[in-house]
Amino acid sequence: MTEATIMVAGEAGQGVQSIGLILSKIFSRGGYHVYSDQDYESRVRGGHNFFRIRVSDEETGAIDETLNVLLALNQDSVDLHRGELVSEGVIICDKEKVTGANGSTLVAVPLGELAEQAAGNRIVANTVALGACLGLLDYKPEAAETLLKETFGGKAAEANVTALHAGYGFVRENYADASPLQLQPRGDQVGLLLNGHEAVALGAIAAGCKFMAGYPMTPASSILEYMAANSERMGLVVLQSEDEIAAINMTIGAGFAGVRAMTATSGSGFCLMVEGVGLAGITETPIVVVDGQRPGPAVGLPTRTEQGDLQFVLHAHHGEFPRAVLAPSTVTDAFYLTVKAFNLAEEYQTPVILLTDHLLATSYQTVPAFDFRRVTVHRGDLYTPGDGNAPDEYMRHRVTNSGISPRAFPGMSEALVVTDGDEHGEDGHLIEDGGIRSSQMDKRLRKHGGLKDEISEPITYGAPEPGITLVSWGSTYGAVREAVDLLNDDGLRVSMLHLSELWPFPRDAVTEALARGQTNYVVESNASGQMSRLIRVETGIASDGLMLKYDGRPFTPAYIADRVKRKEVSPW
Amino acid sequence: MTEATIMVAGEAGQGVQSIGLILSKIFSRGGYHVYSDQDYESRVRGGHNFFRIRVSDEETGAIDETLNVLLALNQDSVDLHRGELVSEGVIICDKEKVTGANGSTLVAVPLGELAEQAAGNRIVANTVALGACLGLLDYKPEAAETLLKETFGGKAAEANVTALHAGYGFVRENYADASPLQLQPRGDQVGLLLNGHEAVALGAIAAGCKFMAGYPMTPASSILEYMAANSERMGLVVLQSEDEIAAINMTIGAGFAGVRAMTATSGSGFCLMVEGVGLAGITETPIVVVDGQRPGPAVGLPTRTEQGDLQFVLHAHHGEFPRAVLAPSTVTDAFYLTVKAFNLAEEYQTPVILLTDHLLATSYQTVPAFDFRRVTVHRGDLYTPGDGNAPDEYMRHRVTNSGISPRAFPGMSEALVVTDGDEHGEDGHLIEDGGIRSSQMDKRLRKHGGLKDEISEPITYGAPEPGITLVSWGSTYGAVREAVDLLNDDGLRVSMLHLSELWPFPRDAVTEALARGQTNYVVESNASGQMSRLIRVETGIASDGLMLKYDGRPFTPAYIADRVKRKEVSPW
Amino acid sequence: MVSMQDYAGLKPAWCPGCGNFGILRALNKALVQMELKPHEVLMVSGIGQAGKLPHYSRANVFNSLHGRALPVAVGARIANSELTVIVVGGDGDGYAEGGNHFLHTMRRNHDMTYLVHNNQIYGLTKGQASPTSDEGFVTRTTPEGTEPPLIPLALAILTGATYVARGFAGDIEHLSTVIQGGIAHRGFSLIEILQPCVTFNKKNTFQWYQERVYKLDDEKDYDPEDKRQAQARAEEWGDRIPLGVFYRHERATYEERQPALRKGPLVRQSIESIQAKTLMEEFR
Amino acid sequence: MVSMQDYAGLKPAWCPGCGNFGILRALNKALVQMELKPHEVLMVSGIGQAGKLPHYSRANVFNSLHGRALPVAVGARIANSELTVIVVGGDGDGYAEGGNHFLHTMRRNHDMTYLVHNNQIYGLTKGQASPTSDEGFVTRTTPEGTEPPLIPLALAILTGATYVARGFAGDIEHLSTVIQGGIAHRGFSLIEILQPCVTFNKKNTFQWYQERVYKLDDEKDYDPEDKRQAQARAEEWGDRIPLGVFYRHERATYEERQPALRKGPLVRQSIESIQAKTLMEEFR
Ligand SMILES: Cc1ncc(C[n+]2csc(CCOP(=O)(O)OP(=O)(O)O)c2C)c(N)n1
Ligand SMILES: Cc1ncc(C[n+]2csc(CCOP(=O)(O)OP(=O)(O)O)c2C)c(N)n1
Ligand code: SF4
Ligand code: SF4
Ligand SMILES: [Mg+2]
Ligand SMILES: [Mg+2]
Repeated sequence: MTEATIMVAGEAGQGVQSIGLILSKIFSRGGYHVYSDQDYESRVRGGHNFFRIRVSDEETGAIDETLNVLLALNQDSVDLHRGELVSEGVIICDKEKVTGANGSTLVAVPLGELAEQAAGNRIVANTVALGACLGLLDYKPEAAETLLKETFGGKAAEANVTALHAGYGFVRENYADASPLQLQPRGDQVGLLLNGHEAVALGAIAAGCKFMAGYPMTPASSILEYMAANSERMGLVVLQSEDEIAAINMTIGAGFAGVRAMTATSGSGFCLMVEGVGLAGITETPIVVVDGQRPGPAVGLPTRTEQGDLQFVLHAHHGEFPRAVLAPSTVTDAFYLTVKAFNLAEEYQTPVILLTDHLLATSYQTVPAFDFRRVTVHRGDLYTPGDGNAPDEYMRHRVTNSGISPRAFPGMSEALVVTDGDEHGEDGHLIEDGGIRSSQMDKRLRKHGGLKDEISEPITYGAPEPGITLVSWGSTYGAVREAVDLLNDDGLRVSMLHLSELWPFPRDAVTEALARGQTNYVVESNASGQMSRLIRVETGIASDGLMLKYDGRPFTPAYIADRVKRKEVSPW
Repeated sequence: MTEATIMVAGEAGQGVQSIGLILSKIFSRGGYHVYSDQDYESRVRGGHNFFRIRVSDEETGAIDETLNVLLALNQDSVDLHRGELVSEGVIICDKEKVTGANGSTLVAVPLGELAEQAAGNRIVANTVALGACLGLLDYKPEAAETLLKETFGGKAAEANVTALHAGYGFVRENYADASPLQLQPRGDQVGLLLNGHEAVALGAIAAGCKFMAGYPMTPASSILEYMAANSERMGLVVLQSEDEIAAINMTIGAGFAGVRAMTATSGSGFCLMVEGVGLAGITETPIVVVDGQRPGPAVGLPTRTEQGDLQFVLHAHHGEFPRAVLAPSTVTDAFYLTVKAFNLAEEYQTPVILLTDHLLATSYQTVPAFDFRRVTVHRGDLYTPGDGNAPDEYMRHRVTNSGISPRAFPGMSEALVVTDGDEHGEDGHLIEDGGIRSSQMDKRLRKHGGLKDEISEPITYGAPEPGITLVSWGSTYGAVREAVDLLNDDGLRVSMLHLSELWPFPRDAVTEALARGQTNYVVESNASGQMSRLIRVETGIASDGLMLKYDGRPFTPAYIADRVKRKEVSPW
Repeated sequence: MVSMQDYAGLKPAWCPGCGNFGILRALNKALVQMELKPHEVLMVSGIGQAGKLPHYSRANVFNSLHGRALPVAVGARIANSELTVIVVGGDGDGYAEGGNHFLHTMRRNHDMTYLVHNNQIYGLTKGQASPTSDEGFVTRTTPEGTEPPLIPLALAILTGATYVARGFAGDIEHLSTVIQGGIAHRGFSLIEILQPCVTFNKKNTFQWYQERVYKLDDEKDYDPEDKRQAQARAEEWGDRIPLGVFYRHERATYEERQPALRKGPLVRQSIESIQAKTLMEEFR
Repeated sequence: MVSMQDYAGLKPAWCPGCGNFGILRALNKALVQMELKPHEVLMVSGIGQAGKLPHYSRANVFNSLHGRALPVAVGARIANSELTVIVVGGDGDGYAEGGNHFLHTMRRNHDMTYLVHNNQIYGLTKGQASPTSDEGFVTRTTPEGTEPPLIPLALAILTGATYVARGFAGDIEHLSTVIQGGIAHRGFSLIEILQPCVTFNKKNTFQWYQERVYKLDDEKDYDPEDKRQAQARAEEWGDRIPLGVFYRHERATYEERQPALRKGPLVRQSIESIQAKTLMEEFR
């Protein structure tokens, strides 16, 4: 197995992200599996950022804490991350900005100088760095050339290609043996390279979402921005609204009028959307809401990750109505679950919440190309005029056994479509009667039963008769799965029980899976063990230990494996 | 035991509420225990309203479904409620408006005519009706006279008193024997007569609340209005804000600046306050928020009752922070728990939610006068300058063992008070560091431990070794308690386990109490058994049955007893 | 042929004598005279006495949340730009809870007609202050009297509404004409309607308004295309209160600016086989 | 004696060259010149680049939520009417998310000074459209260009702010004077500040503003007490952009209207023995 982890680090504004992304793409195109995460502050220039790229010839879904190469754009980066290097790790740095690395192997490249020499412009210094990195790994620069040409047009492309070669050449010449680790293109690209929110946006477009309203908020803005960038091409309307309240209510208006619609936000914005979520519930309007979690409460840590909104999105809104909550585990999952979200929303005429987080949103992953045959559109029960369906008998909220009332769209037939955020009768007009109220509540809640059957079973992995089962959900999938491998390699019998479709809760499957193991630890990025509480209320089973992390930084496989071995978990 | 239930019924605008309230007061002043509930539509005129008064010489905290007297202001009222009369029950009606009562005893009073004759004005017809009702019960009209004089000044008082006697005299003359039931003033007034939200408002003022911001919403407006009406006298500032978001953030601003402050709303408004609740959580600002529940989702049934917000207020907001949730059970409880809410909020520097509902808010109850010796003010840990407390060393969010950092108020000393809705360090300034983040989270969450010790044990009542335990919370207290009596009288061994202080959850006490019984049924006004889920997650104990009601109407003792006997509960 | 009967809905639950009756009639008349069929119309309302109106007319209806009628209408109108969208709400709904949407919906000039029933009070919740209550008005929540009111029509002219008018519930003919103008107008129309609340507002009664209103139509030289004039009239409130069209202006609507809508309403576009594969290929 | 050193806070995390540096300096200068001590000042801010300012000055600080600085400030000011309250936020914070509070806080005329750093873009979230982005401005979320902007100063004059001014981050002296005027003013002061965002707004740069700004002070006959004149200038935006005090007006502040505050700040009133018993007796 060939594997390397490369970190690009520096100040915000130095181009950490763009170097990191280009490197990720180069390796992905070279046939490697790539997983890259990002760490940055809530500021635009300065501070400290890094972009970590794990390159492997095997599938990977998490980052490794140890580094083979550190591409340090300033002295801080050396000081902060030197300790993460493996013993034979190498630091590539800007000769002008880094003065020392105290013992580590240092490949000091005069980035600016080389840029100036090669392209007459210091602006391409980052591309020199890129070349240097490839030089160090002895990785053929052809793929990088192509990529630079695609990224920059005309003259700029040329300058960048020259810069690339300058960096590459410099390192090959002066530091050919600095790195014991070498990478070569493996062959054809495995699939795509994209991050979780790109996958969500792509999934939404593929599913027929035609309208998105949203208000910018990290990490959800990326969805809005991707949709906006492609709006003209794909025939979408994308509206940046005055606030999140407007966003969700616009989404509801569009859903009511018959168009697949969504909005996306993070915790604070979701708070403001709660009333709208309930409005969608009682008016039985299909909407998809993405909550991209980040550490709370309130503003919290805007550019970090957390899984702290689970109980909130399950219970957001006064009163009761059915909903589905899906928490994609991987980039692939993000795509397909988004499609599923739109189908469930329309089939069950109720809000569906996609619970992502900063980690999933911003981490890039190599994944197989999406299979568009699996993208099918299910619009649910629709009203068709004629044949015993006289328009003047149409009732939007007709009581049915399934709880699902055929939808008509306003203006699309002579049937009048009437709904109300007040309790209403079958015809949608407001009522005071207790009996009608109960029958409409019952009707709506019956949809929970149908939804329940749509939920896929959780994923189990690892030892079939485990001593320890690690329970996890959402974006921690990759880290936990790899931790299971590490632990089983170490001779422990460990399995994973992982949920991405959280609500309606797959009660039986979880009960059964937990019954197979002896001890269960729940691993989640929050402080109160929210999944563990959900399991308890649904199955009665208490966790034997909680592995909680809420410093805003992601779990890594080694972190988890280590703590499991040392039984370092907190009690229920 | 003397007991009677009187219903006043008619259209909105006919004065149902004012007759009902005056009758309630008369009996309360006459030494009876009164419990009155109201039923009205979300409209200002027309439709159908009623006001039910239960009068008893024993304490009572719930309504009785059967009526002794129906004071019907229109034909609809007769048609709708005739069936609720006991066999010897009597209908008093307006001779001009009611045409028949099909078999029931009818006391037809020419209200308008008598009003005109007596006072020269049809406007006092309602007071004639009042008199008629007292006449029927042979209840001495002196107390009513005093009350009318207090209510109306000068000339109007006179007219009303005359009208009262006209009604009284007419019935005594023509229908002296119509009612087998008679009531006489018993002696001195037992205590106060007020509703739950009046008690909350009074409690808030007594506790030193000096600022309230709110946006009107049924049933919470009554708190805002009571506070406003008394603002000048009591030195309060009461601000009707542009929306609920403003209301909670103003409350936070005042709490931060050192003033006890609150806001009140219902579900929809609470939705809009969620982000603010979290802001109070992370900035450690004391606030009290009243959520007066009504049936949801969304607008739902604006003038009805429900207990559908429990899980919502427990989990409202992304991320995690300590909070307390108190759900008063009675009018008395509403007063004392409001005082407690202000103390907890300041001692633990975190939001406290008072969970009331439409039933508690609008039902009047005779209660013992509040004991002001029990109203003590605990402001918690305050910063005092001097003596090793140099102002320039003050840090608002200092990490302590208890999690409580001494509060300073801006401008009240030279200490600068700095806080932030972003994650912050001890000094209140924003941070990016994971370690500081964790230490502030830990510090805040430690306050949960302290809060837990402040929570009173739930109330147990009834059979000591019960076959069936009825579990309830909040405003259903009176109905469940009386149902327990009815059931025990019928030879069943039934007990009640009732919670008014819901969070931090009194886990041990509930576990223990449930262990004493065989079967437990949870009784709550919602559709998903929210308390039952809370008990399950906290204790692992599943309910043996759920008695749920979500038609917007309150439980009555007979309804509960009947269903327990028939084991008519839904499964967990 | 469309008739008043086509727009006969549920029996109103308003107080007898309430100004809302006149508004309902004026609206229905306008729709009939414009020969719009009920199914071509979508009425979106907020919560309040005004917000109940759509139940008492007959059309497609979305009775939404307090303060949120505008964004719901915006979403629906974007989804189906063939719908005639009428938004209905009260003064509290529109200018307090919904104040932010009010500003921004006008700015974007969505093509819809917004009727604000301005009774200068909260009717449904029984008599609290409104952002349009006259200064010093004493209500249950403002014992010291209310703050100076917002001036919605002036806000509208300033902020980008392209048809700004006022009607009076006591003058159904005139109101109906003003509403027709608003519906016919391409762009955002704000029609504020003086609506006596006979139960809770004992100051601004039918008579109070009657004594003060005059019609801009009757003012010679009044030009609704003149923004300065319009702003000055919009701020007029007191002994004389103008009725009619204050301001009219042509500019591109939000919907017209959307490339995606050039192919027709979104709701008519098939979503069964979206060509998203090309997008995917960009992630190679 | 108060010195600039007293107002030295944390090292700013803004981009080098950002207009916010000038604003910070101008504010600190104003506070020093007015001899206000840090502990007498409360700075309340929203979320955004602008919202971070209080951390980089030195005073009491409540850095609140995006869009909610005004209501937090209102509550704090009512609680302690001795505090000098300065509210700080960006254009998105104040006019989009916080639009409703903007309107109503001005209407009530709370005594505080509101600094809006108007960079016509969302800085902290990296370059989306703002309600003040120039029409047709292309951003990450508006590929077809933005809608016509709000006109905040005109809204303020219309809605009841009693001191309405504009400064420019590139003219610290003038800005500092305008801020002093706002703080000294009794009532709600809105000070909009032209603040170049050197990273995301490549249109409205220092130079762009520099070429357009002029001072109302230099206009003879300009009278900031004349509302009509003020409104006209507030709508001026393009080749010429006015700076200075547009409008100044005296009227009672919210706090002055509250009977409860006549006895002094709420926070100074003891709450240990409230006389609520008399209220209770009314329920007999
Ligand atoms: C979020 C929210 N806040 C408050 C309410 C309660 N509420 C219902 S109607 C209303 C105000 C009614 O006043 P207005 O909008 O002027 O309408 P009117 O009844 O006068 O026509 C309020 C505050 C609500 N339903 N939802
Ligand atoms: C409720 C909520 N929505 C969105 C955000 C994300 N957010 C943070 S700052 C900001 C906008 C920044 O723009 P502006 O207010 O103009 O301030 P600037 O950074 O330009 O100074 C947004 C949308 C948030 N923190 N909270
Ligand atoms: S309360 Fe006022 S607005 Fe409401 S229906 Fe009655 S009169 Fe009309
Ligand atoms: S992004 Fe713009 S507003 Fe923010 S600090 Fe940088 S230059 Fe200033
Ligand atoms: Mg109104
Ligand atoms: Mg900005």
